[in-house]
Amino acid sequence: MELLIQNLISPVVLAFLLGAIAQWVKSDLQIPDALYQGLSIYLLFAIGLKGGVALSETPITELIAPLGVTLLLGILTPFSAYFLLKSFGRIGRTDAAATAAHYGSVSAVTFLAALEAARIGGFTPENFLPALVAVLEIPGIIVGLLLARQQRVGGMKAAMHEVLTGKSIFLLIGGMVIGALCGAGKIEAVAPFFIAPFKGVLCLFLLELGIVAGRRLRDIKKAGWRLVAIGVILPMVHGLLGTAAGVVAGMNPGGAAVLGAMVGSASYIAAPAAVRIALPKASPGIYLTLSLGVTFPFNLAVGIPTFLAFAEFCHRTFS
Amino acid sequence: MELLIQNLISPVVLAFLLGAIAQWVKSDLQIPDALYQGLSIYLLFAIGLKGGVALSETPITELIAPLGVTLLLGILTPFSAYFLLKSFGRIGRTDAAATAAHYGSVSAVTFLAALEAARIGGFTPENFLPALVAVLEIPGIIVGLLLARQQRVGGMKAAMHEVLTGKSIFLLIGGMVIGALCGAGKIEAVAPFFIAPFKGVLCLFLLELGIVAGRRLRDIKKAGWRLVAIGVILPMVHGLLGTAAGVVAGMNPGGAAVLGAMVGSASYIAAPAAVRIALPKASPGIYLTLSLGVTFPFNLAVGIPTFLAFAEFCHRTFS
Amino acid sequence: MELLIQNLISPVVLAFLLGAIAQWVKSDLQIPDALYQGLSIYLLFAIGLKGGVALSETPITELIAPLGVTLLLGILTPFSAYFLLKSFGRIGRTDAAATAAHYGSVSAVTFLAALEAARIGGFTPENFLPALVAVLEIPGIIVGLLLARQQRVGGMKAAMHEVLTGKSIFLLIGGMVIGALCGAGKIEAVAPFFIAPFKGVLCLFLLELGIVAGRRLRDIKKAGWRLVAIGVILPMVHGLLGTAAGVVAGMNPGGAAVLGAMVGSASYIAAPAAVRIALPKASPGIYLTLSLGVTFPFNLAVGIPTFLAFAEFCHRTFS
Amino acid sequence: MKTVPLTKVTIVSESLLKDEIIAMIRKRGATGFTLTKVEGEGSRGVRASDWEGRNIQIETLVSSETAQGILQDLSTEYFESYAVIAWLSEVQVLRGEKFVRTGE
Amino acid sequence: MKTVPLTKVTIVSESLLKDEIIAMIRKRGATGFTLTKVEGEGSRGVRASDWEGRNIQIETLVSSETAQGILQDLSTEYFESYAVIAWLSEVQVLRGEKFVRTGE
Amino acid sequence: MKTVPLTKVTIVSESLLKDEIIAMIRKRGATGFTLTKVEGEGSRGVRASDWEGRNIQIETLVSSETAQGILQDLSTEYFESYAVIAWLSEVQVLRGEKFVRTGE
Ligand SMILES: Nc1ncnc2c1ncn2[C@@H]1O[C@H](COP(=O)(O)O)[C@@H](O)[C@H]1O
Ligand SMILES: Nc1ncnc2c1ncn2[C@@H]1O[C@H](COP(=O)(O)O)[C@@H](O)[C@H]1O
Ligand SMILES: Nc1ncnc2c1ncn2[C@@H]1O[C@H](COP(=O)(O)O)[C@@H](O)[C@H]1O
Ligand code: NA
Ligand code: NA
Ligand code: NA
Repeated sequence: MELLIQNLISPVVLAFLLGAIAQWVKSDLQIPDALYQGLSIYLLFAIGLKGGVALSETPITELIAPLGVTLLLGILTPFSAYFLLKSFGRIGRTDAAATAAHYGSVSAVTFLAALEAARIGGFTPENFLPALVAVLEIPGIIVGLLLARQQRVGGMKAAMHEVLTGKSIFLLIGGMVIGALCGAGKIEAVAPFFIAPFKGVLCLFLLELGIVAGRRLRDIKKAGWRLVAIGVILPMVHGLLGTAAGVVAGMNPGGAAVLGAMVGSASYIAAPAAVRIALPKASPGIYLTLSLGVTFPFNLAVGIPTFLAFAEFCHRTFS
Repeated sequence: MELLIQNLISPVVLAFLLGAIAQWVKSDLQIPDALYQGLSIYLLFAIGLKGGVALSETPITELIAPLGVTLLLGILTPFSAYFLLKSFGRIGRTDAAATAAHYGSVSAVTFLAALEAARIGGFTPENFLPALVAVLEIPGIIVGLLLARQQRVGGMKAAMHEVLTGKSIFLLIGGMVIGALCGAGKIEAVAPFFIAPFKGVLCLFLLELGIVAGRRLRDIKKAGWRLVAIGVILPMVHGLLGTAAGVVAGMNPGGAAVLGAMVGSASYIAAPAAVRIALPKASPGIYLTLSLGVTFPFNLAVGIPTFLAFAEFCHRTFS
Repeated sequence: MELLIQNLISPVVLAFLLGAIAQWVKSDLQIPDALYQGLSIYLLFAIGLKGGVALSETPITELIAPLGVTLLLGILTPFSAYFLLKSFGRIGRTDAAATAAHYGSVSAVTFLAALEAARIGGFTPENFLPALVAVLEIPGIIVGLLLARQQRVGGMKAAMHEVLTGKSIFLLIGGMVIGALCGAGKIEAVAPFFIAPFKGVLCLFLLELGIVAGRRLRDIKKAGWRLVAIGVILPMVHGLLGTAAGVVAGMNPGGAAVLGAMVGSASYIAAPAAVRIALPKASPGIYLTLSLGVTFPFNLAVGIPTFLAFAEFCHRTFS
Repeated sequence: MKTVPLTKVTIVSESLLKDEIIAMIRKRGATGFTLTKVEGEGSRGVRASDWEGRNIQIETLVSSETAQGILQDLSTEYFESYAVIAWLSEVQVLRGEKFVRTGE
Repeated sequence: MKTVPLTKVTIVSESLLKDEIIAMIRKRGATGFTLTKVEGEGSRGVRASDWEGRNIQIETLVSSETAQGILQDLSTEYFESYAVIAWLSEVQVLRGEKFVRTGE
Repeated sequence: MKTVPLTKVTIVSESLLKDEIIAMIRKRGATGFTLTKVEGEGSRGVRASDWEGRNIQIETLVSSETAQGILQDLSTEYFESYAVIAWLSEVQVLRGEKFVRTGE
């Protein structure tokens, strides 16, 4: 409980809340489009850089288990999401598959918030985690799209191009390669721009995300309680699973909890773009509302501290 | 005099001048709209954060007198402005009231420039000053609009919504609440983004403001010498009054001078938006030209150093 | 060779490459227009500021020789470029003159990359170099336009206004004046924004430049091998000449090599705007492709390390 | 392709009025609109605040009666005090049926 | 001045479709286009992702046959599943000859 | 509502020409204009400098004589060397009187 409140009172979480309130009181506060895109580019590239430096310093043997576990979860979670959405959620095949693609993928911002919370909580998550984000981003989307069976003609190919060359994965991997090639020494020259102000930029980004999510909140009523419940159940189930898997893979509690948050999160950048192209008949009203309007704030407020507590518990129990 | 020149030769003042020159030589230099808005959002949110942290560390008893004095001046100054504008300025009721609303409110950038000048001059203004900005912003606008008597149907309500939920006050107060809740410890994580680069961002912002003011300068001739004179008299009178009141309220010389600059300043963000909605028949050619084209540069160049000198004088005399 | 590879593996060069790759794989990565312009404004103003501070600390006697040499090269290089383009390149008078204007002027980003590479390589280039950029920027353009002989009616005048009041030179000189007036002490207040994050911002800027250059790369085939060869020969010849001249003028090896890179570079900001206005019939397909698509990447990858090595060689030989 | 003749109303105004104008055209029966950020100069050349951003241009495809209603409101509510202009043009709309609200 | 009567096709769509629509109109014979970033609301009010940016508006000057072809493709390919609308208007184009591809 | 038939001139050009074109249409009698930042591709596909920003689109409501004058100037001054296109359309303007300069 203490941990929960400590987690909530942070600039990042409060900035998100402020954005949602702005929307609620009908403030004319808006982050200009160009700035929003600039912030995203900055964040993704910066995560990549940091992760790349870490990768260049991590022995490959330490990476194998976490990478394997992440890949596995990326393939597994769309299935669990799909069946829950179809059975309990009572929505059609296409909508269920589209939404499953989102829950199979990962939200980079949830990852960042989890990392932040872990550090504030005194944990020491591994530095190679951004590499896991890159690995987790794609498989879930592919599986989700395949579950739909009837994509648009040429849609699967177009969607794959969209995902692989899309800004988000491109910048993340590009930054990672640059970070790995340059190493800590050379990256230091750009650290005052890419590393030091990072959390502040994240804070501003969450202000905007709060505004966007605030808009989505209005659609929650339309979604119905069954879907909202799924938006809470899925991150919980996937998140605890991911955390446990992380501990099993030998990660330290902080890293395992962050992996949990990643697995429990739903993409709202890469997945929507791919799904909209391959499955235009799926309703964005469902998948965007769930991922951005329900699951993201849930993870921010409740999920992350829970995974941290659970990771500590697992760690104490099993080792 | 020394102080005056020292004040003029600062990156912030010179950047403003550079912007005005750019307009004058017809340079194609322009700050893109999105960037300008981004800078404003950053500055307002950052002032709020810093102010909020300070508030959380200031005992309430220390705040009462300054807050009271500020509120009083916020209600008083639109009246003095209104009567001067009507009698000496010879303009109609609506225009006078509209302009009075601007002089009753406060310019956040003048506040920042004053703070900066005070610190460079070796003063130590109180940290809670941003809270006074928030308090001073609104009452003057309300009083000004009421002085006009005949607002548009529903105009007063719309204007109040505009002011209260407008970006500028929303970000300032939002940032303040976040700063107060998080406290110095947690805000430190975002300090490399919101605190350290602050003055540099302000410098860039003033470049743009110089461009905008440069455009207004052309309209000065149209305004006539009476109005221009008022644009100089009002900040002087209000500013000295505000400084004296600050000293009386027990603030230190630096803080009192900054309060003076705030009281002497005229809003050009919150007030114009509210006035345009509630009093569409008032001429922006008058109120914008005076507040941005005359009073702002006057305060930047002459007002602020004068208030600093006067605050020191008061301080030495009365204590 | 070692130096060459060391130079290539830097965040700045790799970011450029990443941008070009983004274009090549048809990624939808794009730096929003407003951000791109914001970055340029930041970079130019920041170079100016730093240069201005350095100027205020450099005795005038130390400046005379470098300034003279720079001016001379700015007048000489458009001629050499023009004749090579007409004879070997086999293009018309107008196109040759237009392109010569670009090679006579200077690319600010090449300058920055060279400065960066010199510092990483352990050199200590002089601090007053930004002043040389300002001096080198204009004469080449004038000479180039004069070589064309038949500008548009009023075109030369319009082009001069464009160059002199154009953003790029205006910000550079404006920043320099502010830096010189304020001096190191006062600039320190804005250093966390304008100095520390500078290299990181440059890195982001090169990402965008890579995207733009990537687009130009497609046009290279159309340009024909003769022109591409010239795009490599000119920077080499001018660059070595500039480096030697720098050594002769008494600059240290680092400074001489950076001067070489400047002289060898081709403008793609100030010159294209001026040329488009004065010589609308010249084909941008030629001058932009050469300067941005061929010469800029060539200098980044090969030119700069070569000039550094050559500067060291000259220095050891002649002193 | 079958198209439906409709009236396109184009409104250029200071951006302050954005929400009010959108509410107004909706009330008058428009089923949607497209908004562009523009700059402009006219007889007044006035912008309340640079912080508010530029002018806006709103285009809406409507029936000719709805168009008349919109012009009516613009004329009585905004024309005098604000920087607003408006014009109509005739266009052929693909699947235009969906832009005309029925039963209202 | 001599002008040529041409048809202007205006397409407003979610920005995701940008590349596809441009390829389509090119294939149908358009010699160029002008693209504006716009915002909009309609019956669906859907944007796939805010990260994708706003709606786009594409205007292209073409012959009336090409215009029909473009509407045809829009109607069969995109109209049902995506937020797309389109309309035609008649305009007089300066040196309009250059916008009609000949011999293709 | 009473409307006045006027001609809308739309000019799309590289943004470098912004000031020149605005001065030209003013001289020809336009009382105002609305400017949009756009992107575009045409036969030339040329932008002098990305630093200069995108294309611009200028729309101005004028009398038909003024429209002819503007086309004339565009045609002789810019059409050959720059990426410029222009077209006319007929529109009905609310309170259109104010857009026609009298006594000039
Ligand atoms: N003749 C015109 N043609 C096109 N747009 C115009 C014209 N006159 C005014 N405008 C637009 O309408 C806005 C308000 O005009 P005004 O009320 O005359 O100041 C201007 O900012 C322009 O965007
Ligand atoms: N009646 C209308 N007038 C103008 N633009 C419209 C209209 N209806 C829809 N639009 C535009 O078309 C887009 C898609 O509309 P829809 O498919 O109805 O959601 C909207 O986002 C608007 O930009
Ligand atoms: N067929 C067309 N339809 C609409 N806009 C066009 C067309 N052709 C050219 N344009 C616009 O005019 C600009 C210049 O065209 P051009 O001179 O053909 O390169 C382009 O960048 C486009 O914005
Ligand atoms: Na997931
Ligand atoms: Na005041
Ligand atoms: Na050169």
